[in-house]
Amino acid sequence: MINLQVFELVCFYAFAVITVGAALAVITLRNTVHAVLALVLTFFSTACIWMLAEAEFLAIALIVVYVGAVMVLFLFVVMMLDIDQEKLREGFVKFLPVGLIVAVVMLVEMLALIGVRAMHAQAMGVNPATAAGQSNTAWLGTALYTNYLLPFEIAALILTVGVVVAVALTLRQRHSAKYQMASEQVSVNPRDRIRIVKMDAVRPVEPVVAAAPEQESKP
Amino acid sequence: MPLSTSILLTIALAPLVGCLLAGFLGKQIGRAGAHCVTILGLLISCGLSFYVLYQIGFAGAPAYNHNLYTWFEIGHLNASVGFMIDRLTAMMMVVVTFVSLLVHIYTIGYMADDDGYQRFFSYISLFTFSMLMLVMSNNFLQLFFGWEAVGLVSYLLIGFWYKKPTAIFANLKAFLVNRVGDFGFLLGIAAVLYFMGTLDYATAFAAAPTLVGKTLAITQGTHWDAATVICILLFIGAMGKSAQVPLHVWLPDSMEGPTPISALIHAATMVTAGIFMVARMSPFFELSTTALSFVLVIGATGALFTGMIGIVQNDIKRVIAYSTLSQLGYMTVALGVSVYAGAVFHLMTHAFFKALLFLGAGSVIIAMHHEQDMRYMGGLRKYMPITWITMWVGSLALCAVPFFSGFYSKDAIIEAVGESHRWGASYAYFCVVAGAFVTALYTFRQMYLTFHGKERFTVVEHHGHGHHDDHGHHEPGVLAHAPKESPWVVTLPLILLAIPSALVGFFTVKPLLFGHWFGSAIHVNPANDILGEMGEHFHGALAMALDGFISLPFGLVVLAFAITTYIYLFNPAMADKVKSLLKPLWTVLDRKYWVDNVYYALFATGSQKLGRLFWKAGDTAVVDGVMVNGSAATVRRIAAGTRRLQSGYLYHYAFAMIVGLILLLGGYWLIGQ
Amino acid sequence: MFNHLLSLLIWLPIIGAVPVLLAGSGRPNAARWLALLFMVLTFVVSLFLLPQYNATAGGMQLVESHVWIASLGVHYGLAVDGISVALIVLTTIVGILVVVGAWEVIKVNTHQYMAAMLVLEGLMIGVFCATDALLFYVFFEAMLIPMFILIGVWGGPRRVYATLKFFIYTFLGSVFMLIALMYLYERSGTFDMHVWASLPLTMKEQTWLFFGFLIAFAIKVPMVPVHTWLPDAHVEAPTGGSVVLAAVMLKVGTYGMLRFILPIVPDAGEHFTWLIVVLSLIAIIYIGYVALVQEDMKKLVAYSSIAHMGFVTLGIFIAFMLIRHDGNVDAARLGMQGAMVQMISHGFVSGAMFTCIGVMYDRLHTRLIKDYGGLINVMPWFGFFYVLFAMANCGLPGTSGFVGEFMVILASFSANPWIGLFAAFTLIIGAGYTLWLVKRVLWGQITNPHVAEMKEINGRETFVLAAFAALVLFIGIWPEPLVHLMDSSVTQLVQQLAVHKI
Amino acid sequence: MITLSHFIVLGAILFCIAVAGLFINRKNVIVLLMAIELMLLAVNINFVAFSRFNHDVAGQVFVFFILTVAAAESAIGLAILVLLFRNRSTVNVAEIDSMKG
Amino acid sequence: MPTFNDILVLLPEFYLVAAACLLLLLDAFMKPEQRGVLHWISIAVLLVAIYLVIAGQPPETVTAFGGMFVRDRAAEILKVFSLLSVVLVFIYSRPYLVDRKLFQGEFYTVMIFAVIGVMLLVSAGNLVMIYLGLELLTLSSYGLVALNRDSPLSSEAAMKYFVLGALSSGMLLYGMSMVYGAAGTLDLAALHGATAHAGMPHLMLFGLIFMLVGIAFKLGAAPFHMWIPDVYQGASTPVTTFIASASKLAAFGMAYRLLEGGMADLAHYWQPMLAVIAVLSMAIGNLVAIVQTNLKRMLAYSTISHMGYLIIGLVNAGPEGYSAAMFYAISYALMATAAFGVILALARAGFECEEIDDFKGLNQRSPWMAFLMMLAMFSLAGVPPLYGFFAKYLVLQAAIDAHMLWLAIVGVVFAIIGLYYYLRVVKMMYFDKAEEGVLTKLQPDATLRVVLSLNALVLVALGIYWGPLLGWCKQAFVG
Repeated sequence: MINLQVFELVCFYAFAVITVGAALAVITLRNTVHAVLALVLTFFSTACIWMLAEAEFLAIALIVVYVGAVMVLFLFVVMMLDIDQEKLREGFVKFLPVGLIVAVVMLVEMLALIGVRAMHAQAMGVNPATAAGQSNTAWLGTALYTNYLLPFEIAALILTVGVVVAVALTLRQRHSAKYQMASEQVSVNPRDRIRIVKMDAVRPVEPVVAAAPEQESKP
Repeated sequence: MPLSTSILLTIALAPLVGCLLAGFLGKQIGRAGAHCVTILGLLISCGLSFYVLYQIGFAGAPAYNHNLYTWFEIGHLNASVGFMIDRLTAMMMVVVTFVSLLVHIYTIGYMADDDGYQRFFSYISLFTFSMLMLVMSNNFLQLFFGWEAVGLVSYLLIGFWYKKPTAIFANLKAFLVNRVGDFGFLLGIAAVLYFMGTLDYATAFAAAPTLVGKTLAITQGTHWDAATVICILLFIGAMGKSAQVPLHVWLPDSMEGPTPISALIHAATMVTAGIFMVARMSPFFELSTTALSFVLVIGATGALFTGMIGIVQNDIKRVIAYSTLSQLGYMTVALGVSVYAGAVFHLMTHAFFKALLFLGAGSVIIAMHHEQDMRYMGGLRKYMPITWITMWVGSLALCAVPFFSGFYSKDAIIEAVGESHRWGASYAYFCVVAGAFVTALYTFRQMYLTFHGKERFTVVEHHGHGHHDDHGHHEPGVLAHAPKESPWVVTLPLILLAIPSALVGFFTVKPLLFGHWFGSAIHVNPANDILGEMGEHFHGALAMALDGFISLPFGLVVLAFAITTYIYLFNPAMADKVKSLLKPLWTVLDRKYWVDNVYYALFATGSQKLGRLFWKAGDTAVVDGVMVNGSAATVRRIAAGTRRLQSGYLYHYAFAMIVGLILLLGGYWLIGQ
Repeated sequence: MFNHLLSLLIWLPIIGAVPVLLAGSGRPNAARWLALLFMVLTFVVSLFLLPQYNATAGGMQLVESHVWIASLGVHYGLAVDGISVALIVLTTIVGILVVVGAWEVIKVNTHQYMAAMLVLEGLMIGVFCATDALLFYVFFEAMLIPMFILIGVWGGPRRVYATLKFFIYTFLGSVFMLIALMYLYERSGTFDMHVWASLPLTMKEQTWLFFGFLIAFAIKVPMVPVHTWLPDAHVEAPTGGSVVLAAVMLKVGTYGMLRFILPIVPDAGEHFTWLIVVLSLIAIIYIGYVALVQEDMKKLVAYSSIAHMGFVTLGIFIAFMLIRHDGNVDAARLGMQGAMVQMISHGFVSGAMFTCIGVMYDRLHTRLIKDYGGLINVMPWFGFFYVLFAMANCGLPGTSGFVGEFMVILASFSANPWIGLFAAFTLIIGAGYTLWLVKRVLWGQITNPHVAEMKEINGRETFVLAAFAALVLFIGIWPEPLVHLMDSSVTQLVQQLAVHKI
Repeated sequence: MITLSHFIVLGAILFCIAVAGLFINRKNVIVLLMAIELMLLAVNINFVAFSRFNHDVAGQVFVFFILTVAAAESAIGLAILVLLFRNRSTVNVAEIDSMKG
Repeated sequence: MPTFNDILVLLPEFYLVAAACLLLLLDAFMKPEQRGVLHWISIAVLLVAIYLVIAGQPPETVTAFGGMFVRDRAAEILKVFSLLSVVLVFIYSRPYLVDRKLFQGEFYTVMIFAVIGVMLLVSAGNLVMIYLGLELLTLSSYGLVALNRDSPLSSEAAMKYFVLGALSSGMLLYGMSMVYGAAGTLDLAALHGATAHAGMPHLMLFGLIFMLVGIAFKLGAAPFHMWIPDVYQGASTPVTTFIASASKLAAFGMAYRLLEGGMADLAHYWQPMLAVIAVLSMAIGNLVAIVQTNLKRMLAYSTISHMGYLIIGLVNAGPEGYSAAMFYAISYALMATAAFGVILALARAGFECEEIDDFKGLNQRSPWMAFLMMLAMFSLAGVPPLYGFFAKYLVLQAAIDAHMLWLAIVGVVFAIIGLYYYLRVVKMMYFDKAEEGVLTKLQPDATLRVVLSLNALVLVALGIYWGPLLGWCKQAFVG
């Protein structure tokens, strides 16, 4: 048993280090594509940590939803926008010390206030799903479709809004694009295309007499 | 027969009606209409005043004291408008309405060509009304009303020729200097109210003895005698109105006004209001010898030193004006030695002869086409004999030559001062005696310069130049027409005034001075009753006049007469010699002791400087600059600074949020520990 | 009708503003006549107050009280005492004169001008009627809006600065009063000023409340050193605005003192009487000197307003000294009554002075003294009125300006001779700045050729000035009706002063 | 033995990194979006841990919703990003400052 | 399990969801020329929703879906006014949208989604519901801000809004996770009495602080206000109006739910924190507004300061304070719709009328609009007898009631500073002459004019007679 606990701990630390390292990489890497990939790594290792916490469904969902969908979207956008990498580095180093200090101060404050040391004694206890005699997924599902039905519906609404807004913002009729409109081509009227104009055979001479003397008077 | 309210009301209101008619309907009723209604009003008023005088003074009617209506009533304090008519009042009413009536008549001639004819009549009628309200009042409030109202009219009349820069300067000056006096006067009234709890004369006078021993806490440790405080404050009012040193500076300048009002207001009536007031307040003044000494010294100083200025004046009206100052000083001196009756007596005689002198001077001025400088006159007696004679009557009265009315009043005052043992009396005695000499000097000098000697003007006939110039723009000493005697409307008042100037003293000296004619109207402590002592040596007006010939003052008058006669009749060059000989003294007098200059620098310029300092440093710089606009600017600066926090950069925004979070956490952390 | 007389007085002009506004900019004459109609109606209604109000009985009369905000216990409470009646009538009279005075002068957006005036009048009457503190505050503040517009739209070149300064300054003061009101509400659970009058408060509370009220009212009055908005506002305001501002709005400040400081925090009031007295005396003397050197006529009169209002505050607070230290009830009443009379009188006198300046401004379009001179040559009738009002301004007996000053000086002297002495300085300084102004404007030769072209006042202007003159003279010659109207109310106020609340 | 604090500390560290990423970042907006994802991840770790610790399903349900919402949020965020790029031709945070003050 | 009754409780919300989806479909199948109908349908939909909210109002508080959803008086009032403000936004924005070729179905549907978010948020009985309601609202709002697709400012604003909004959601969630960890429940009612686990005494408070950040952000209180000016300015004016009105009501609702519903036990901890936030908001909002030249941006800073005042009401942490704050939120919503309504009424294609200078001389050109704007400005400034004054008055009174006299004093001091910039707008309209070339013509839309007039006049009406509204607000919290 001890070995298992130790193993879990080692695993936790390993994944935690990867998570933190990858997270740091996300915010520091020059190349945005690399950063996205680092984020993928963060998610991945976090999913593993959640496995350790026996939240299997969420761990899988994280990978499926994030790594599978969201991150791909990110990558897609990054590629699409073709961002100038080098220019974006300016100023980073200058503000780094201040940023670091603030971040560290915040971390210290948070940890101090949370009372990490007191929490250290708090074991995680038995898995509640197991205790209920269910798998994690069933346990979660039951709650989701009973007590949390209303939030669940609202989440659906939010996704709808997400779709509507995303479409409304990005869908664009390109006025410059040229399409063939078959129906219009077919229903065209010959008179719209050709106009027969009757013209005089000889062009009438324009009266330029008035302007002539002026020109002559010039030396 | 007791006086009826309606008669008194008529006396007061008749001039007011005249004033309103002439003032508001001036255009409609025309020039003649204006002088008719006002003179009619005055006639009524004057006639009834004589009736009142008769009733009160000779027919034994009781004194009248009734309220007309309540001005306001707060708790126990009742301020009313009402009349108190006793002998003092009655006498004043006669003097006022009589002189005023004559001045009205005189004005017809004097102002004949002036554009503001109706306005002038309106003003002088208004003045008469105001003066009557002043003298007829039965309480301090109404007294103050009249007091200020005559000041207002004086202001309007001095500035009657409002285009003249000097006139409008003089009227402002007159009003302001008077206001200084009023300032004290008002405080005096306040003190009366504080100690007496009433503004009514009768009640206040009755309660006057209770003032004894009362004090007013000036500072923590200083307590002043109540009566002294009241009297000095009231007297400050009198100093303003009656042009006592050092508030005398306005009176000479007031000569910028037309001559009739110089006669009426600045000689006969208004300026004597202060004297009247102090006499009226005698129950108070008798309580404080300190205050009386103060009055005495002030009066004496004025009597001598302002008179001296008269010697060096060249403007015919200014000489008389300084003479007025000096005579007012005499009256004040009389008040100071508790000879109230003497003061009032001199007030009356002075009213006649000084009005006469002014009107005479006016007559001369008409003749000289509004030239007032005596250096361009001379030898006028042959052109205007009536004026010449009447002026001499007035001058002799002024110089207190026995038998003339001025003699009786002035000599009595000089004698009373000599008798008095009050603090300052010896100084006053010196002043009044020396003053007699000075009076004679400037009076005879004036008469000689004006009517005698060589003619110092030339007559150049101008044709087609008919416009009447009352501003003296023309070349000095050049006249368009030869001087001629004034019309009857001018000379009649002169004659009518010359009679009392000569005679009134002889007939009234006994009752007024020694006969206790005023009765309870004037209160004198037995201990201060100098007149009573003098009365024991009084053996009739004739004897008094005869005694007068051998008195020191008359000797001085004769001396002065001799000197002036020599200089101005026989040796005109001497005048300049004397002048250069006494150059320093002459300068001092010519510059009027620099009082005007000091005042101007101190009060006019000083106030402006102070005001500008307050305005610029206080209001503009400190209050507005620092407090108001300063705080606005500070807010704006802070705003401009704070605005920069909103840099537009997303990371700054995020940073601000994080900092906010950290601070909240930190705050809680600190507090939580 | 008499049950709702006060409501009628307040709302008649405010509702009247609607048709005036509807007249639109295209029909200025309709707007003028309508405005005049409503002003006159209001005036007539206000006249009913005089017989309806029982001056002998005193106290708050013609009471109207309806629940306004039930959950807070706020009432729509109206009532008047003698002082209110006097001020209301003052307001309605000034209202008419202002409308007539602006008849041809306001050419742009006449309907808005008239409507603003009507609204302003209603709100001012509301201030004088309110017995509920919150209602009072609402009227007190709402007044600012129309005045802000009046100055800002029809004012002079620096009107924006002036009107903003006016608004913010006044607002600054009143919000502190709001805090004080809220505190009192917390203490008492009501906004009824009558209840507050008998609410016991500790000295510390009273002190804070005192300063809360003081800053609001001192700015409104205005007292030194928070007075600088007034000259600016006056200078830039259109004539009508200046008239209303000086004639009525300043009184709201002193009226507020009567209604709040005196009954509610009398002990603090007593304790700080010295402060008010000193500030009042500074107003009288210091401001007098400042007025002396002004180059702009309106500014001069504005400063003189401050000085005159100094008498009002002096009169009110001298009563504290008299009653608490000396127990001199009569003198206290005299001082207080003097302050009241001075309020009314200053309303007419300053209104008239500003009207005069407006008359000149309409002709020459300048307010600088140096541009004038010798006006009497071309406008003698105007000169007559001008001198009359100038004399009233420097407190000449026989004019209303004298009565209040006289009473206050007398009362101050009773409290302390030195206070009386300093107060009496106004006789000299007041005369100095006023008559010097008259000298430079009215007298003398005409130096500016444009002055020579100035026309004598027309019938409309004569009417306004004559009305002012009549009122000024009436109060000056016979103040007893006015005094009697306010006497019992003043007596009650003075009695309240004597009550210790700690 | 893995205790609650392990998760919470990890969550806190991730949170701080995400926060730091938001304001240290001077590059493109995409990184900001990613930092936000990180932050949500930190929150999720907390919830998972507390859910386990509290023997309560609510935490994990919450995580489920957060994941859902975060997906929609990313979609909208990226849509806005695209829009921004179209309009401004840049996604550099240092250049997006046309509104300030 | 949910019953039919639960659904009845949520009838207005469900109805709106259905209606929104229908609108979405309608929009998709409608010819562009006929889209005008959508406008009226949307308004009708919302009006019906208002009716449903009012009509279905249960006599006392009811909960549905196992406490997920709370329907009480406070929620009803907030919903009614949110819906009302969206109706106003629709009415005001039609000409604006048509002019700018922004008139599309998405605007209406997304905004209805947003208001559904508001309704859910103010009725939330569970942290999950708070989060989801909030996200529904904010995600829609991001979309709305960005909807003006060709405007660089809009997309910049949307980006800023999005990133900061997500950050604040992150913080809120982090706080929720901590609270959950401490209390072991997400239910607000259960949280109310929950005690923290032994050994982790600070956890709950720690979570509270993070949640406060979320609340403050949503309200737009300093120092979490940075998004407000940029979003107000960048978003198209109709959207700004929405964010300033319904969104603020929602923020108040959320604050109320979290603070009173969940964290009332910790009131004495969050009171001082909120007080500090209130002071900062009033200071920054009022100060920086002074130097603005863009009216929308100025109003944004004014929002910040107003939220400071609203928070003063919350600081009271009692029924009086909440009712005052709600009163304030309603007042702000109405004032903001009126102010932005005037901007919308004056804007035309190519002319946003959002610079303060654009209002110069408005009184000459359109006196009625100037008058309405003046009412809005004075109301915002808190000058009686307008509604805004009484709102301010009540929150200040609440501060005094909570023995925080100093807070009330700070409040009034900043009110004075704030006065200046409102007056400046009035000054521009009334005192200045119109600049050459700026020819503001009033939108000819009669509905807009009538409704806008009503909207502004309500500020006067509610200023004169605000008793009933206050009564409702009080009822909502007293019991």
